[in-house]
Amino acid sequence: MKSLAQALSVARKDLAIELRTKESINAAGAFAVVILLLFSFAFDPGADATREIGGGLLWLVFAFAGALIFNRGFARELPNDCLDTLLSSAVSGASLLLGKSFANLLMLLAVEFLSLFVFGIFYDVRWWLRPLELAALCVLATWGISVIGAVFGALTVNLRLRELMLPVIIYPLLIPLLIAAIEITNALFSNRPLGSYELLWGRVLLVFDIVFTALAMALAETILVN
Amino acid sequence: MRDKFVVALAVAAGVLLAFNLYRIFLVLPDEALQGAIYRIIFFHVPAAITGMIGYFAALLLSLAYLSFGNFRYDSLAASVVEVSVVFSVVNIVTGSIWARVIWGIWWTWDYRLTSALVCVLIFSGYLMLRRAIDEPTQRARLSAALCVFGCIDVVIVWKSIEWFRTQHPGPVLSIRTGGGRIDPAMEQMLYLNFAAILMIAIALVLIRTRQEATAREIDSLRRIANAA
Amino acid sequence: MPQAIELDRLWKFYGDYPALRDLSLNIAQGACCALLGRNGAGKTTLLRILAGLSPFQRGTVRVCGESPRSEKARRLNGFLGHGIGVYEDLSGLENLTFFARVAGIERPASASAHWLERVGLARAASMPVRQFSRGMRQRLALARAFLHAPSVLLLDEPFTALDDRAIAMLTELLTEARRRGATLVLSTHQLREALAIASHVALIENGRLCYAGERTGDMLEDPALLYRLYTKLGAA
Amino acid sequence: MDARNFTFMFYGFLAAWLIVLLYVISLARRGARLNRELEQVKQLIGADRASEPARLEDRSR
Repeated sequence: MKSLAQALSVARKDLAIELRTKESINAAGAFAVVILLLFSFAFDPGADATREIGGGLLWLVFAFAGALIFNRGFARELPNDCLDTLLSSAVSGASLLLGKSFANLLMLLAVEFLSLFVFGIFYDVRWWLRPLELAALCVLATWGISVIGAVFGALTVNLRLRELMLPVIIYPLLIPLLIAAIEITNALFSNRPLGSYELLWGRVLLVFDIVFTALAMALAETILVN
Repeated sequence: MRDKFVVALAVAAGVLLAFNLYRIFLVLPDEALQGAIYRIIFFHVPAAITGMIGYFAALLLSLAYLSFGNFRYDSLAASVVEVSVVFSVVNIVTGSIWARVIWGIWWTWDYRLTSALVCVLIFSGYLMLRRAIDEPTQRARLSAALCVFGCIDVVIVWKSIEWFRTQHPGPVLSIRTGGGRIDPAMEQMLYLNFAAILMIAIALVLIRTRQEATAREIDSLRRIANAA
Repeated sequence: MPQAIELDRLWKFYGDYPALRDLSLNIAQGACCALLGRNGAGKTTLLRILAGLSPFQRGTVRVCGESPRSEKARRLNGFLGHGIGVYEDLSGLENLTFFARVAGIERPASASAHWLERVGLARAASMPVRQFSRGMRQRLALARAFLHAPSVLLLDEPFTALDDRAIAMLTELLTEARRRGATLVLSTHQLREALAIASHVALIENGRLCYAGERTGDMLEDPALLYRLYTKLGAA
Repeated sequence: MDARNFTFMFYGFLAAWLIVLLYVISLARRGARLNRELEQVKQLIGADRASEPARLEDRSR
């Protein structure tokens, strides 16, 4: 319970800094919007085609925008040796990673919300038809992305070429999660009822989230203290 | 002693391979449906199994490093991953050439193909991560952590995609099917070539492990030089 | 007297290179131990291990009877490294409140306000650290490090780069901490200042402990004495 | 032997062994580079540490 409270303090601190500087949100949001616009302009897809590719496009955009957010997550702790200060304080490595994951989650969800609006306008897709299912899907899938982003943001924070190493490592790991999210999103956009096929993918999402959250907590000390 | 072992292993692998190639090209008949191309299976499947064994070994070695902190495990894990990636690439390239002839396409998002590719991508990331870290202890810890994440991810990919689409031929080896899917002469050939490729892989891993130890020695000598 | 810090045959490796070699050292509760040694001798490495920031390979390390990564040890220690360890984009008050909250201090906001007052930053409480002057940052860093009343203080080169007012404040805080029984470990180049407040000294060369013991009057009179007597450099 | 897809089989085997061969070459080059670096560092330390014998050798020339 105490470690959860610490994690929430860390997340709250990160969000406060982010609200003030808007570094990650601006970069990620602008990136997502630009990619969506460019894609719509390059391919000018009709409504049917969009329902086919919409999920794939959106989740790729979210994953790319996420990398921009995750890169900043731990880099924010580098000036003034704040990371050392935090690690030697009462915050455990697991709480720190959990806090960073929460912050990642909220920032990426904000970018996703913005992207959905832009997507709805430029692609003429009525994405709000199934709001509850879409929200649940976004939270589930984004949590997995955020945990992986926090873990590997921490792992690469001291490296040369940090900005390059993070995407190279996280995208292959995210493949199962992204496939699952894309399949379900496509079903939601075409307003199909979720059948056993989509529920199987939902199960993949759930397994991914649980397994990697547990693994992140277990390996937090190894990753952070070295 | 160890040098001699590596040389002996490489020579034995070479002899076995020469014998295998002779049998594969000149003794074994063509396959009824596929013609000559089926012979790729004698490299395709052993390379895949060698890679898989390698990744599994790397997972165990990484866990061993995290538990005991002995650099021998780290060097072995790094070497095993590198050699496994090479054989996985062989696996994918030969498979792709086979698919071009039999399926008429180079690639499809079949579950075996996808998981093989995900393996190569993840473990290439592992190798790049190792290059990006200079301090050996930090490198060992962080890459071991990535290896654990990567292996579990591969399991998730495998399991999740297995539920869905498949185009790839099913298992042929008797240990998985109970026999009857493959001519015994061909199956024996598969095992023989698997032995040859595994021996080559082990020799490469041993050479590579030696290099890791040398690199660590250089690093520590540099630190001594800097400290003096 | 119980030991605040116990090191037993500690080895720390970077790859195959031993940065700390077979180090055994006890520091009693309430003592003030000055870690002396040249650059790269291993002082910072040792402090980082004690702060739980760096893993080690062999031997045992106990801080207040626990492993340095344990929650209890982290709660009881205070670490002041080279960086000031506060966030540029948060205000002084927000910074302290955050660290007070994660340290589990009750009523973090009022404790932080109290500390800001104490280091003379009450008027700058809502100003972002980005706009602080150098001296103000240093005092904020001191408040951050002493906020949770640590019983083991780990200070890496605390006097370098501090301005006069911050040095005066640090000295006052250290004296006060010792009065309530805290243990101090500090690494430094400035022999005179360090020896003046130290009750014990430990001299490290090339990762090895060359001398450990009480600080004597001779050392105060002749700060270079230890180096001459116990290191190869001094002998040459 | 069936000639239908003999060329593709040939490409397959060629590709497989080419990949392994390239890896072996890179392995050999890395080994040579590491040995060279090791010698360099050893010399560096030798010059630093045991300056006496180094000087003696110089004199003998």
